[in-house]
Amino acid sequence: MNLVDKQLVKNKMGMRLIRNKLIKQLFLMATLFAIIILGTLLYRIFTQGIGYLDWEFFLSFASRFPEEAGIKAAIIGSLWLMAITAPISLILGVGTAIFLEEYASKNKWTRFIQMNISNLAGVPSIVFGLLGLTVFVRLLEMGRSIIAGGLTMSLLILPIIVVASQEAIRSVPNDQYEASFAMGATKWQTIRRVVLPAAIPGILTGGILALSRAIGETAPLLMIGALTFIAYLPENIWSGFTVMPIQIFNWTSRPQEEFHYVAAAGIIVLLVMLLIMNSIAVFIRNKFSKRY
Amino acid sequence: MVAREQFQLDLKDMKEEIIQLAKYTEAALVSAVDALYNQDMALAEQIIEKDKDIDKKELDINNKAILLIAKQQPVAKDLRRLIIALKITTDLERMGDHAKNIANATIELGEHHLLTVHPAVRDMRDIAIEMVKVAVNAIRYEDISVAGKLSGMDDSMDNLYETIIREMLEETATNPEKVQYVMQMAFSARYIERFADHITNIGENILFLVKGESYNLN
Amino acid sequence: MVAREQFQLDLKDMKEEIIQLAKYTEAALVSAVDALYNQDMALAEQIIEKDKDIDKKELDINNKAILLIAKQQPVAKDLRRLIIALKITTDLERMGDHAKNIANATIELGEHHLLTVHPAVRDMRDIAIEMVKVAVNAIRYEDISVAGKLSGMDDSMDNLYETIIREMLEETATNPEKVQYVMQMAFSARYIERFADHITNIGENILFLVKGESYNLN
Amino acid sequence: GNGDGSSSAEEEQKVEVDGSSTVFPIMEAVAEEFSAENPDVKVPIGVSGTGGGFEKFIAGETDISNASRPIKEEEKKLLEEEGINYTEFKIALDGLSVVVNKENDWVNQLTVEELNKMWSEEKGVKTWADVRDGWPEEEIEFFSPGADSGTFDYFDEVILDGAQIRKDAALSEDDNVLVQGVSGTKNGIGYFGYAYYLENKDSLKVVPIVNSSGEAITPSQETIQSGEYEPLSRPMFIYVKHESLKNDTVYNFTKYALENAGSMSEAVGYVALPDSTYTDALNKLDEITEK
Amino acid sequence: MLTVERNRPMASSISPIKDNSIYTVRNFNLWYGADHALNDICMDIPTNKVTAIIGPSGCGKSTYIKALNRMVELVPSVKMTGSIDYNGQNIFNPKFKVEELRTSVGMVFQKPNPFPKSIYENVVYGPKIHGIKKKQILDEVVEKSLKGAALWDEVKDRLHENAFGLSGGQQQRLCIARCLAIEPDVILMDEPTSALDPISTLKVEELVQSLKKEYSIVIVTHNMQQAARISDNTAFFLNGEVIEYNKTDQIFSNPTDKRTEDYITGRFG
Amino acid sequence: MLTVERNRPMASSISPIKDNSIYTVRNFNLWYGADHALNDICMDIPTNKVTAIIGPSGCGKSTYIKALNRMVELVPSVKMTGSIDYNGQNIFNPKFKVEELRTSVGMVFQKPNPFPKSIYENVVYGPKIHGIKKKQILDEVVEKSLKGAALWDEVKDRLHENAFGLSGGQQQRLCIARCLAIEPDVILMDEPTSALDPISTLKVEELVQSLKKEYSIVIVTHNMQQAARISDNTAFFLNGEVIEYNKTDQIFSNPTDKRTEDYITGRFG
Amino acid sequence: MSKSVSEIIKEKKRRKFLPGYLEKAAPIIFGICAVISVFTTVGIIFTLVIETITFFNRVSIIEFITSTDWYPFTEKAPSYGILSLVSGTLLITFIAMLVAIPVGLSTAIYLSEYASERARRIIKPILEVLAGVPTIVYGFFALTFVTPLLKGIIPGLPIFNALSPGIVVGIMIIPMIASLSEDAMSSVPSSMREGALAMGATKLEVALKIVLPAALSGIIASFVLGISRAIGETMIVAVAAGSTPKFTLDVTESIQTMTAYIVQVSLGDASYGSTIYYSIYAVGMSLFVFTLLMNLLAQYISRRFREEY
Ligand SMILES: Nc1ncnc2c1ncn2[C@@H]1O[C@H](COP(=O)(O)OP(=O)(O)OP(=O)(O)O)[C@@H](O)[C@H]1O
Ligand SMILES: Nc1ncnc2c1ncn2[C@@H]1O[C@H](COP(=O)(O)OP(=O)(O)OP(=O)(O)O)[C@@H](O)[C@H]1O
Ligand SMILES: [Mg+2]
Ligand SMILES: [Mg+2]
Ligand SMILES: O=P([O-])([O-])[O-]
Repeated sequence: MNLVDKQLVKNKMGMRLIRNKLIKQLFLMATLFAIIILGTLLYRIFTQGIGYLDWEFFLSFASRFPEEAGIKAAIIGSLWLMAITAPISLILGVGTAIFLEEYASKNKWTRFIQMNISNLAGVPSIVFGLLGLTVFVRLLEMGRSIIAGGLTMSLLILPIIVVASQEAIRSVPNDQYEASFAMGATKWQTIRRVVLPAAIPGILTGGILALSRAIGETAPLLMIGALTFIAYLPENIWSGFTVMPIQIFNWTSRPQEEFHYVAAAGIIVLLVMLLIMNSIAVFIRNKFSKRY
Repeated sequence: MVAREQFQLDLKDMKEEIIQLAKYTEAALVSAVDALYNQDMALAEQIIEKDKDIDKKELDINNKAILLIAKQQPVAKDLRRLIIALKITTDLERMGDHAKNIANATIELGEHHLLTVHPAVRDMRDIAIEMVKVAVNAIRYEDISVAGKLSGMDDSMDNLYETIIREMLEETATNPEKVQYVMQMAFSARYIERFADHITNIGENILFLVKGESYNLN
Repeated sequence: MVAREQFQLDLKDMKEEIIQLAKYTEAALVSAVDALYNQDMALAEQIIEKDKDIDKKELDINNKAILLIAKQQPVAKDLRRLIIALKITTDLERMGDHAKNIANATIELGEHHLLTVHPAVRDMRDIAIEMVKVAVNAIRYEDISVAGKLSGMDDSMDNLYETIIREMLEETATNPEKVQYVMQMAFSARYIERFADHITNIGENILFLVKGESYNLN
Repeated sequence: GNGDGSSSAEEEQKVEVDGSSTVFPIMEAVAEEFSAENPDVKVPIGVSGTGGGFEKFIAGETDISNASRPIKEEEKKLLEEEGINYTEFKIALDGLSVVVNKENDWVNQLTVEELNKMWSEEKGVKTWADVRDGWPEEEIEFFSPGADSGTFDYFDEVILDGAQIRKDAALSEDDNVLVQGVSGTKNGIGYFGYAYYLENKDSLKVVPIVNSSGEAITPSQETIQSGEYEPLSRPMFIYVKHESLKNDTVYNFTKYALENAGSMSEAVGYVALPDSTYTDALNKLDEITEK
Repeated sequence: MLTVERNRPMASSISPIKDNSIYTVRNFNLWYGADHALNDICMDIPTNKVTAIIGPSGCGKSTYIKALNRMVELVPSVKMTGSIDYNGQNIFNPKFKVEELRTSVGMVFQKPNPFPKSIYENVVYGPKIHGIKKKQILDEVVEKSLKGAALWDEVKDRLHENAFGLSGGQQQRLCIARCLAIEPDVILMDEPTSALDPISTLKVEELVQSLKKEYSIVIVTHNMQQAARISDNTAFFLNGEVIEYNKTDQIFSNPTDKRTEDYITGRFG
Repeated sequence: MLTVERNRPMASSISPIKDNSIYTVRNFNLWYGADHALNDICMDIPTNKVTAIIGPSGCGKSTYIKALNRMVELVPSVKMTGSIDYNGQNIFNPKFKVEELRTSVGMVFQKPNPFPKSIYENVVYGPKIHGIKKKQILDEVVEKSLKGAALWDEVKDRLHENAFGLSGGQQQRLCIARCLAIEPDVILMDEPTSALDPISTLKVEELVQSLKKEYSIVIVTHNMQQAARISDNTAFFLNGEVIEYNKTDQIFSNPTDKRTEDYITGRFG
Repeated sequence: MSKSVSEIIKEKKRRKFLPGYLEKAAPIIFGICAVISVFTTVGIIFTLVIETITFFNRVSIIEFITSTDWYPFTEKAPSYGILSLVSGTLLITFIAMLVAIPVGLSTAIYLSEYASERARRIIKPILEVLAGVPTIVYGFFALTFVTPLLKGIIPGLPIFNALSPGIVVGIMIIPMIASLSEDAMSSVPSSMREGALAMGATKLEVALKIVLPAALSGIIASFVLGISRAIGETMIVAVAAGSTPKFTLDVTESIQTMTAYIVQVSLGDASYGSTIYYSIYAVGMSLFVFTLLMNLLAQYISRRFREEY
């Protein structure tokens, strides 16, 4: 008894193959669509901005003359901000991930924390801006300082880092723990010497991607009132600061068209910075990713 | 759950073949003794011819057993089953040889000799055949209680043999010219006695199969 | 790379033990024939006693071979090595039995009988001993060219045996009162002949080991 | 006057400025120049909007608050509550420019009434013909700065008297976006700061507005400064905290700002006040600090 | 790309039996990049028999059976010469559709890989993609295939539970059932029991033996006893070459080639 | 929690030999939640012998050897009664530190699980966590352990390469070396070759046999032939009970219990 | 070796105390880290709730939830009906997802199932760059490139409309959806693909019937993140959608979203302490509740559709 009609199967084959081919083209077009848009965008930005992109641009502060305007303060401000955000968010994020994955017993509380974190990951950045303004700037009287901005940003990307770190820690196979425990290692020794080293690529990749989100964020910093013009470099974490996206935002809203080109130059710098960070992430991913 | 069905079947087949072979040897012995009594040269020739089949059969079972060992990695009882298959067939083949030897003796004695075969030879044959039957049951049911009987039967066989030899020698003393014939006759009795010994070996093998230890029933 | 070192060692040990056993049987035969010639009852007794060792040794090797099969899942030649170990030891044990049988015959003949042992029995013994040596080499080197020789030697053995039997029967014809003695003597010759047959079996086994097919050298 | 105060040594040389984004370019220019002359002084400027600026001013976080509208009553009250004394200085003028598309060849001037009619929610103007007979019967599209900007506030107050602006107006926080809107829409009309018009002169057509004396005035440096361009010319302010002025740095900066506000505002596209206003302001400053 | 490179005299090991062959492989070579993974394979695979392929790790067993249903092409760097005829047709012929080939040549993998769907859905996946939609036929297919894979009794009451709830051995038999559902002629199995425990292994082995009545089976295994137990013919591969191809009984009792003997007795190269 | 529940007469299977025992297990019971996984185990494990544990999947083999170094406690729901004495000391005694136990009882797992570090770092992991820092000592430890695990010659020129570059069998021997580095007295192995190909398996088996001179080894395997090949004594587990514990030769040639026989001959339950 | 390793170890054991403390301290330290994340939420809620309460003291909560008029800036009769902001937000989100899901998913399928390893290695980072472009850039892209383009297709399309920024928000989240979905799809074990291919399935059938369902929970997660981003997106909308709160589902109209409103006010003139000032917290609160519900829904869905492998 044959249930499968071989002839029918054969007949249908042609149609299936054609459909496969056609839809593949469709998928390819979708992919190209995104790439073409990116190309258009980049083309527009580069043609506008490249003329303003010279050494001076990196070495000057903002100015009322488009030709003299530079991005120095913003770059340094962004770097300062990252210097606060990176360690804080990484320490908190990885710590939380370790707690949830390694120490917490699987009860209601951990589930609550877990849900809380995945929910935070979806909260709009502007809401974090409100939080930063109320808590750090006002309540804790930090003012519009790097530390206030850094903390706000840290909280913003904390959930992303926690999730990425959890993922990385979880992907360390169980047999690695067993191997370590079986040699008489304690829990903390196991985490420090086995789990973290194995998870570090995943954590760093997630961390860098999160930071590159932070470095491009405008809205929350606008909310806490980051500065726009400063003609000096921040000295400590209590200093005021500006960052690249704010500077770019400011330039784009100027009446003079030349400033729009300056903004484009700023965007190029920001993009290059992002590109570098992404490449580092990719590099880490490729170089250190271990197959188990 | 019954696992390794194929293997089980193979083992069962092998057992049947061994029993078959035992039956062949039994038949050979019966014919051989008949030929001896009846001075039936043709039958004797036939027995000699048929022994080749027994030899072939032995080889066959042997090869199968070895193949099964190679392919099925048997251990414990399964392994012993195959090992004793090798041993029992060797014994059976020798038993066949002994029947053939009797047939040879019959031919050696030739037709129309006047010697009467000692009637107890028939008794020996009967015991031997009884023993084969017992052995076949022991093989079939892997039953050591049955196998144990063989030892006793072999004893009576040995007694019979000694009686026969003694009586024949006495006869020789009175009929020296018959010496050659008596010798053949004695050899024939000896063959049946050896036949029984081999059956006893089969019994030992069954004991080994079941208990996992080697015994000496002789 | 040599793998399964332990198994290799075990196989080598086993081979040595088989050779050892072969040497025992050889010694037993030599002694048995000596005892027969010299009517040395003490020696005969000793041989009968020593046969128990041979039996034990056989069992020993047997068990080891079975254990190795159970534990090492051998196939192909490795498996055949173990299978023939089983078979060769059976043959060797039988060879020991035959030496014992000669010793028994010696005892049966008793001291101070006047019968001279047929001198060719010595020749038979020599051939048998030569055959054992050949077989040992065949075993040791797994050498079929050597094993092949056994067939020819066995033929001369058979010839000798027939000559002896014939001559002895002739003698009996002249000395009818010696019939019982002659019979024992004939049996003894027969034992040596069987001894050689078993050696031939060993040769067959070596052929089987090397070629993977069964041969009949008889 | 340069710092003679003995206190300047320990006080930080920093002036905190925040507030309106409209005023920002002027103060940025001032700060840029001031910093060039006084490299040790830090003048950070934020753009929290006029409202946000006052919020910080009230919280005592800033020394100077930029505003594109005068301070409101509730803000005054809060400052009072906090015990903060301050002075308001006008620093420049902006002429809200009403613009139409380049292809629009019928609108040559508008009166305040017409503007009112056009922009009110209630009056139901749909097409140009509804505004003035003879104009084409084409639907007008309105562009306006976002409802929370000083510019909108001022326009709403001056033209609509605080009434609801028409709901179908396209609002945008970014004046550049409005420029795009009007220059890209044939029947578009919009208004925004003078600087945005100046920068986009070539792609827009500015509409002369009939002032209270009945003259149709085109916004320009002169007409705005002289006050002829009204009522759509509005002042811009800075509010300075008295307490801060005790600090020489703040005082110096304020002084510098008032001295240079005129030229700086022109440089970034606004209009300077008459010189006298600045002189008065400087006097007032000295009064406050009793110097 | 795929041409018969040369016509060397056919080795004696091409076919252990004179029966019909479902596959005829001639002078087949395969490279992964520059790595010559299969070297001049000539081999006939008989119909309705179990053909085992044994050999040390990396000798090309998997590569070979993946070539038989052209799954090996999924590796981008693969290059091939020589011919593989399936039922007399060259499978590399451009007219020969790979999907059709794979429809009549089923494959079972080393690790059970059921889809994360219900048992029922797993089995009907094949028929469904091939356009069989009638519920009634599908139901029949499921029952027949699961029975064929000796799994029906164990799962008939939970056909709609997720297949991942089954034990490893059951999963593997489900994969076999899935494969039977499209009624292939050949089943290729790549170490189908190496991830299973001994009981499950025995069950799958028995299944394989019962399947050969209706299917031609090629099974890769590095469990030599398994090859010995269940196959009719065995090919021994070494470094991408067929060293010996013969009746299984022969291979395991008396191989012709020293290397085969070394391998099966556990002595290796 | 851990008390000797009752004192049943000692079964004859407690110890197959009269030698010294390194472990003395008495009336040991273990539950996973309500699931009674080990039932009244009494078993002495002799010093410097290889003790194999066989039994069908799920019979509690892994559970048992994980109990021997208290790794089983990592499962939260575990409850135990009875006693396990290691060198005469009850390992559940609160004074007995689990880390110390695990230091002198090494463990090797089913799947080779080297750390993703260099070969060198893998071996010195144990000594390092136990506070040994001197480079010179560590170097010696590495050489000695790798030699002990019969791996030194294969890796001595690439000690600082990543351990993941090794083959499966080499990885498993590295894990053994890692375990030897802290000089344990006992090595527990849970199916150490089930993930390996036959060659690697044989190598590890040979290693195990050579290690028993210095270490007491307990090896879980469901490859019965492996147990037969390498162990001195074998325990057969079924449903959490020790059915038979005896000399390996005895178990594989002539087991006492019908169930043992059924299992080893592949007939199961 | 002078002393055996096991002896050294025993000696060290006797002398060490510190690890014990570290061992005990570690979970506490990490626990504190975890609690901070909870505090973040508490902080957000606290911040929002306090100011929102003040707001609702002035404006009826009923009006806030039910009214469709949002005219906070008129001095005479300001109305606070969040629905128009919500509708704006939803409109943008809906358009964005309409663009991003098909394109992003198609891209993911293409990359994971069809593209060569090389193509994937090149295209994925390119897409990630697309995700990193500052949103303000996208805003102007929408206004000066996409809107005129759309005008060509829809004559009479106003310069500010929901459609153009919606599309561009969609474009902005394509990389996110493509990249995350691709991750989810390529982590489906290849054994499953092989299983299907070996039965004669075409790549399309493998992709749609095997890989997609198996990766569904990851894919849904990427949608959720995409939707969250679309809801939370500020700058693009602020630039290109105008700032006219309107309760409408007409994509050609100018609208305002919740986020755009918050930015508008925080950069604007409204005075501190005014109702408008507090309204941004109320809107923020709504936004938070909105995303919370979204996430809960998403978690439910992804649990429901998870296919374990
Ligand atoms: N995708 C691949 N790319 C490159 N080389 C490969 C690939 N797959 C296999 N090889 C190489 O081809 C050779 C044969 O591999 P194959 O997987 O066929 O071996 P195998 O006999 O199946 O081994 P195993 O028993 O380990 O499964 C090996 O040298 C292997 O390294
Ligand atoms: N972590 C656990 N939680 C609950 N039950 C478990 C756990 N681990 C094992 N079990 C149960 O305990 C019993 C014994 O399991 P164990 O892993 O010891 O078996 P095993 O003999 O090692 O089997 P295998 O040969 O499959 O490794 C099984 O019934 C199993 O389901
Ligand atoms: Mg393979
Ligand atoms: Mg286990
Ligand atoms: O920034 P504003 O000038 O509109 O307050």
